[in-house]
Amino acid sequence: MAFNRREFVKAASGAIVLASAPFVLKRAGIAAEEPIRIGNILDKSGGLNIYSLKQMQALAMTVEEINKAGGLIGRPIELLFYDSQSDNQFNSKYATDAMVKDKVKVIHGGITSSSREVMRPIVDKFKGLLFYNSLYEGGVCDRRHVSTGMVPAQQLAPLIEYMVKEKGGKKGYILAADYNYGHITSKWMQKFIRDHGGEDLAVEFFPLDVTNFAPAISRIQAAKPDVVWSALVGGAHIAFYRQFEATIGKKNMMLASSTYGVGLEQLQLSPEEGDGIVVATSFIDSLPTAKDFIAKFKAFSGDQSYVGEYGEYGARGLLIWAEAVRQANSAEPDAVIEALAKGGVKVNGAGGLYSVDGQTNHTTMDIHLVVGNKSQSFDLIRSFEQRPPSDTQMVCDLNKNPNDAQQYEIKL
Amino acid sequence: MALRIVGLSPPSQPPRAWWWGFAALFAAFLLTMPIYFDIAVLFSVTNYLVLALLALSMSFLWGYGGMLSFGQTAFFGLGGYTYAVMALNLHETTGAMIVAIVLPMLFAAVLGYFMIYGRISDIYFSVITLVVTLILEKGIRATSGDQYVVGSVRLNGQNGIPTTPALQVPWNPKVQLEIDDVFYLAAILLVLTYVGLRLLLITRFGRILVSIRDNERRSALLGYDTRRYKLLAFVIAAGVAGLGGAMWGVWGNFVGPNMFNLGQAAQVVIWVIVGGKSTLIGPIGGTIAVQYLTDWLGTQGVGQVSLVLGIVLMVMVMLFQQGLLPSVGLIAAMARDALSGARRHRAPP
Amino acid sequence: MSDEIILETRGLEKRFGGVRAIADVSFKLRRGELRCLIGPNGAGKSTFFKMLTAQLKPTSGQILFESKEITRLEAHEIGRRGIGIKNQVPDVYDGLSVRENIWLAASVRARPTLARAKVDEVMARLELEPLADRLVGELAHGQRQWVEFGMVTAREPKVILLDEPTAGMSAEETSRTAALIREANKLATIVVVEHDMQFIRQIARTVTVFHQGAILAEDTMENIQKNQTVKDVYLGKSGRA
Amino acid sequence: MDDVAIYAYQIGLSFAIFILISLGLAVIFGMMRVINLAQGEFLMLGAYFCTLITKAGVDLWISFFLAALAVGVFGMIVERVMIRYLYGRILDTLLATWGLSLFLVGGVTTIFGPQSESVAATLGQVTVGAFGISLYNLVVIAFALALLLGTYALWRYTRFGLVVRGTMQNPAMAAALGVNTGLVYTLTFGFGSAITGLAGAVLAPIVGAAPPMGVFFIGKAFITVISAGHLPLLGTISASGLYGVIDGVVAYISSSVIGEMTVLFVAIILLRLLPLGITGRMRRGI
Repeated sequence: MAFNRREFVKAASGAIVLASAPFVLKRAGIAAEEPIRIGNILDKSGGLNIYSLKQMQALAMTVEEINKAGGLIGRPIELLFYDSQSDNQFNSKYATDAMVKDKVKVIHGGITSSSREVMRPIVDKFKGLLFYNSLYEGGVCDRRHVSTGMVPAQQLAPLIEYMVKEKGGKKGYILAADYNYGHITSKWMQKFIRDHGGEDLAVEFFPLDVTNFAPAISRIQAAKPDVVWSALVGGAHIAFYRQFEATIGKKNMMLASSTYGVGLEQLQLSPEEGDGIVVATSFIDSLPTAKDFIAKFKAFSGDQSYVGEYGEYGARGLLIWAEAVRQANSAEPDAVIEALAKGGVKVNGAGGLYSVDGQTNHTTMDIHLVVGNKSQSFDLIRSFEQRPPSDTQMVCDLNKNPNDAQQYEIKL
Repeated sequence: MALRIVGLSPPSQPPRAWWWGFAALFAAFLLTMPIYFDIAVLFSVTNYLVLALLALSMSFLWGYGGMLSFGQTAFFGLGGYTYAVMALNLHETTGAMIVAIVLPMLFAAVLGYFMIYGRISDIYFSVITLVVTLILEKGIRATSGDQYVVGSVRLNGQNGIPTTPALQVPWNPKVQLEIDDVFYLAAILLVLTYVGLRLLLITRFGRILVSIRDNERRSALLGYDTRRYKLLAFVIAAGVAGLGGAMWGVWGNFVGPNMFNLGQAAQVVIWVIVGGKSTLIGPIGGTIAVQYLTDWLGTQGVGQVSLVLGIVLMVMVMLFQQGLLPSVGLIAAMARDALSGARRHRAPP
Repeated sequence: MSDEIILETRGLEKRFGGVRAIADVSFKLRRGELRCLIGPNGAGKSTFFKMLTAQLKPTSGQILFESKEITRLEAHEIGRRGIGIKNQVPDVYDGLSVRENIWLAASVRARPTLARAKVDEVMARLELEPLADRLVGELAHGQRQWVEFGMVTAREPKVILLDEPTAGMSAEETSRTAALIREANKLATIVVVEHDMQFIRQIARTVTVFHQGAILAEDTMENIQKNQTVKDVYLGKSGRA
Repeated sequence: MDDVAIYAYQIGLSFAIFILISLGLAVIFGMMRVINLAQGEFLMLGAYFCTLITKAGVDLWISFFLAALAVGVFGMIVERVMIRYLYGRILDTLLATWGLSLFLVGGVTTIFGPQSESVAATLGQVTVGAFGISLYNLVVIAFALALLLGTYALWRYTRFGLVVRGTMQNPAMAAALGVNTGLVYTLTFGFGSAITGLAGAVLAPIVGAAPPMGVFFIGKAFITVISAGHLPLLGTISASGLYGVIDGVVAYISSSVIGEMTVLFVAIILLRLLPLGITGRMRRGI
C-alpha cells in the first residue's frame, strides 16, 4: 500500500504536529515566551475513534493557527495529546497526568458521557478546567466543565416540531442506544412529540454492539409509525440505516435522527441509504460560514473527506477557550472560569456564533435543520439562530451555586 | 526431561531467606516511592499495583491451581460494583470493602460448584468463565434506565458509576484517603496478598492444590476430594480479584462495565503470560510492564496501541512461552548445564 | 489370611459403545490375599482395575468393599476407604520432588507429624533418600515406578491394586519389587496384574485368568499352568510357560 | 399467517447468522482442535475485501468469492507462520490468535481508518401481509444453507474430505500412507478461513465493515462451536439451530439484549448438562 508519508503521519499523530511547532514558533517570534500547555484527551484507538480522529486534528490545526498568528496573550500554546484508547481507565490516568505531571491549563476531551464523568472529578480536585466538546444529554452543572456541544433542548425541539407539524409525522417510533445518552434523549423525544400533539408508539434501546436490526424492523412494521426516530450511536448501529432502507425504505416511512452524521455515518452508507434522513446539527460542511474552515482543515489533514460536526467541535472548543483566555488575559483556570461566568465569551466559528452561557457553562449556538442527500452529504433546510441550552438552564445556575459539581437528570 | 529452572523451586518448599529479603526489598521500594516520585507517577503506579492484584488472582488460579479462568474480570467487576453500590448506600467504606471481597467469593462458590462439581473439562471451564463475564457485562450495560437502582444508587449502564466514593479511614470516617494514601494502601495490599498466597502454597492446602494441577487423577486416587480444593482455590482467587476491583474503584473513583469486558479479560491473560504463570512475582512484573507500555504508547502518537499489544502477545507465546521472567531463569539453567557439562568433560576421570 | 471377603464384584459389566470390555465379572478377594490377574492384552484387566477405583463407571453390576457397596462412589471416596492403585503407566507428580510425592500420599489421613514420620519410613524402605529432592519427572522409569509404589503404600490402604508394577524393570529391580510386594502384603491385601510369569511364580498364591472381559479360571499357579483352556488362550500363544 | 411467516423469517435469519459466523471456526476447531480467536477478524477481513473489491468495480457476487479466496490465502499464511508451531497446545494457540486478533484490528484501523465501509446490495423487498422483508436477508439465509451443504459434501464425498478426516484422526498413520499432513493442515485452516471470509463478505451489505466488528461476533461464534462438541458440522447445525431459535424468538418478542443474554444463559446450562457439547456423546458423523 502506497502511503503519502506526510499525510499519513499527520493523520496518524497529534504528537507529530508538536514536533513541527518550534519552527512555526520561531517564525512567529513568540518562541521565547513560556508556552501555555494544554492537553487533549481523545480516543485515537479503540471503537470510539470514529468520533475522535478529526476532532484531534482540528484541535491541533487550530493550535497551530493561533501560534502562527502570534500566540495567545503573547505566549505560544503547547499541545499535549493523550490517546485514551476508548477505555475510561486511560481517561482517569491521563487526566491526572495532565493535571499533575504536565500541569496543563485546560483539558479538551472526552467523547462519551462516561469518559467525561471520569475526568470531571479529577479536574475538579486539581482545580483545572475541562472542555467537553461533544453533543450530550445535558445537565452537567460544574464551573470547571464547559460544554461546547449540543444538548437535547437545542437540537430536538426544532427537529421534532418540524417533523410533527410540517411533515405530518404524528406517530413516532423511537430507537435509542442503550446508555444514558439514549435514555435521556429518548425521553426528550417523547416529551417534544407529545408537546406537538404527536404520539410515541414505542421506545426501544439497543446495546452498542447490536448489528442485527431485523427483529426491531419487523416490530416497527407491525406498529406502523409515520416517523422512526433514531438516537442510535456507534459503528455497529450504522447497520440499522442500511437494514431500514433494505426492508421498509424512506419512501414509505420517514426517518429522523439526533445522532446521524455525528460519526460520519453518511459516508459509510450508500447514497440511497443516507438520502432523506432528517437531522438537526450545529454544523455541516456546506454551511456558508464553514467554507474557510473546511478548506484549511482539508489542506492541514490531507484528508479530503467530509469533516462534520465532531471535527468542527475540536476547533470550536479551542477557539472558545482561547477567547475566554484573551478576555481574562490569563490562562489560569480560575481566571478563565471567571471570564466565562461573565457571559461575554462569544466566538464567530464555522457553524455560526457560539456564546457561552455563564449560568451553565453551556454554549448557545445556531442549530441547522438538514436532510441527507444523494451525494453522501447534507442539504440545509433552515437554520434556527442562537438556541440556548434551555434544558440545562432549568436545573443549573452556577452564578447562584458556584460550588455545584453534579450532573442533573432532567425529570420530565 | 524436566529442566529445573534457576530460581524456581517447587512451590511446596518454604521460601528461602533470599526470598524474604526480596519481598522486604520490594515492599521497601514501593513504600519509599513517594519520596522520589510526584503524585502523577504514584497515581499511575497505584493503578498498576491494583491491577497486579487481578493478575495475582489469575496466576494463582492458573499457575498453581491449573485452572485457566478467562473470567477473573467477572469477580473484578463484581468487586468494584459491590464496593461502589455499598459505599454509596451505606456512606461507609470499610464494610463496603469487606462486602466487595465476600460477595465475589460467594458468587465464585456458586459458579465454581456448578462447574467444578459438574466436572467440566479445562477448556470449557475457560469458556464458561468468559461467558459469565460477558453476561455480566451485557447485564450491566443494559441498566441505563432509571428503573435500575440498588438502594439509592443508579447502576447507570454503559456510563458506570463515576461517583464511586474515596476510601475512608476505618476508625475515623471523616478522613478520606488521598492519592498518596491510596498508593500506600495498594502497595501494602499487594505485598500482603503476594506473601500470603506464597505462604498459602506451603500449607497442606497449597501443596495439595499444586499436586492437583500436576496430576488430578493421582490426587483423587490417593483420596483427596480434588473438587473441594479446586473450588476453594477458585473462591480465594475470586476474593483477590474482588479486592482488586474494589481498589480499582477507589483508585479511579469510577466503576464501569468495561471492567468486565473481553478486552479487560484479554489484558489479564497477557499480563500473566508476559510475566510467566509459573511464579507469582512474574505476573506482577508483567502487569506493570504491559500497563506501562500501554500508558506510554498512548502518549507517543505511534498509532494503534492494539497493534503493538497484539505483536507483544504473539511474540510472547511463540518465543517466550514461560513468560519473560522464567525465560531468563530457563536460559540461565541451560547456560549452567552447558557450563557444568563442559567442566565435567575437562575434569580428570 | 482370613476368610473374610474384603472386595467383591457381582455381575460387573462395562460397555464402550457396542463393545463389552468387561462382561459379568463376579470376583471375590479375601483379606490378606496376594492375588495375580493374568490374561492376554485386551482381556479387560486394566478396565477392571479402573472400575474398582471409580476411574471408570460400570455399566451394570456391583462392587462391594468390606461388605459395603461402593459402586457409585467417587474416586477419592474409594481412596479414603482404603483402596490404593498403581496404574499401568507411572501416575506420579512429575513436577514435584520425590519427598513431596510421598508426603502427599502420606498426609491424606495422617496428621502432619505422623505424615512426616511415614514419609521418612517409606523413603528408607524404598531406598529413595538420595533422590529425595529430585523432581520425579527427572527420574528413570524404574525409579518412578518405585516412587508410585511408595505413594500407594504410604497411605496404608487395605487393598492395593498394582497394574504391571515391574514393566520396564531389569531382573534385579524386578526381584526387589517382588520383595517389596511381599513385604507390603503383610499389612494389606494385594492384587497384581502382570505378564511376567517368573515374577508371578515368585509372589502369587492364587491366580485369576481374564479372557475377553470375563474370568476364565481361578486357581493356584500350578493348577493354572496345567489348565488346558488357559494354555490355549494365553500361555500357549505367548509361549512363555 | 403473517405472524408465522415473520417468526420463520426471524428464526431463519438468526440461524443463518449463527451458521455464517461459526462454521469456519467449527471447521478449524472441530478438525484441528485449534481455537482461532482471530476468527472475528477473519470475518472482518472478508467484509473489507468485499467492500474494496466492489469499490474497484467488480460485481458484488463475484467479490464474495474473491474475498473468500483472499481470506483463505491469508489463513494459510497464518497457519504456516504461526499456528503450525503450536499444534497440540490449545491454550497457546488461543493466546497467539488473540494477539493476531488485536494486531489485525490495529492494523486495519491504521490502514483504512476507524469508520466503517459499506457496500450496497439493494435487491428490494418482498411483502408478506403487513410486513416487508429485505430480499437480501433471504439471500443471506440461502447462502448459509449453501455453505453448510457445500462443506458437508466436500467433507463427505470428496477425496480431499476423506484425506482431511483421516489426517485429523491419526496424523501418524496418514503420514505413513504418504499424505503430506503439513499441507493438509494448511489447506484445512485455509478452508476454514475462506468460509469465514465468505461469511464476512456476505454479511457486509447488512452490517458493513469496520475494524471492531469481529468482537461483536466472536463471542457468539465461540459459544456456538463449544456447544457443538466434537462433530463440527452436525454440532454447529444443532447449536446454531438452538441458539438461532432462541435469539430469533426472544429478540423479536422482547428485545435484542434479552435475546443475547438468553442465548448465553442457555449456553451455560447446556454445557453444564452436556459438558462435551451437543454431539459429545455421538461417536460417528462429521
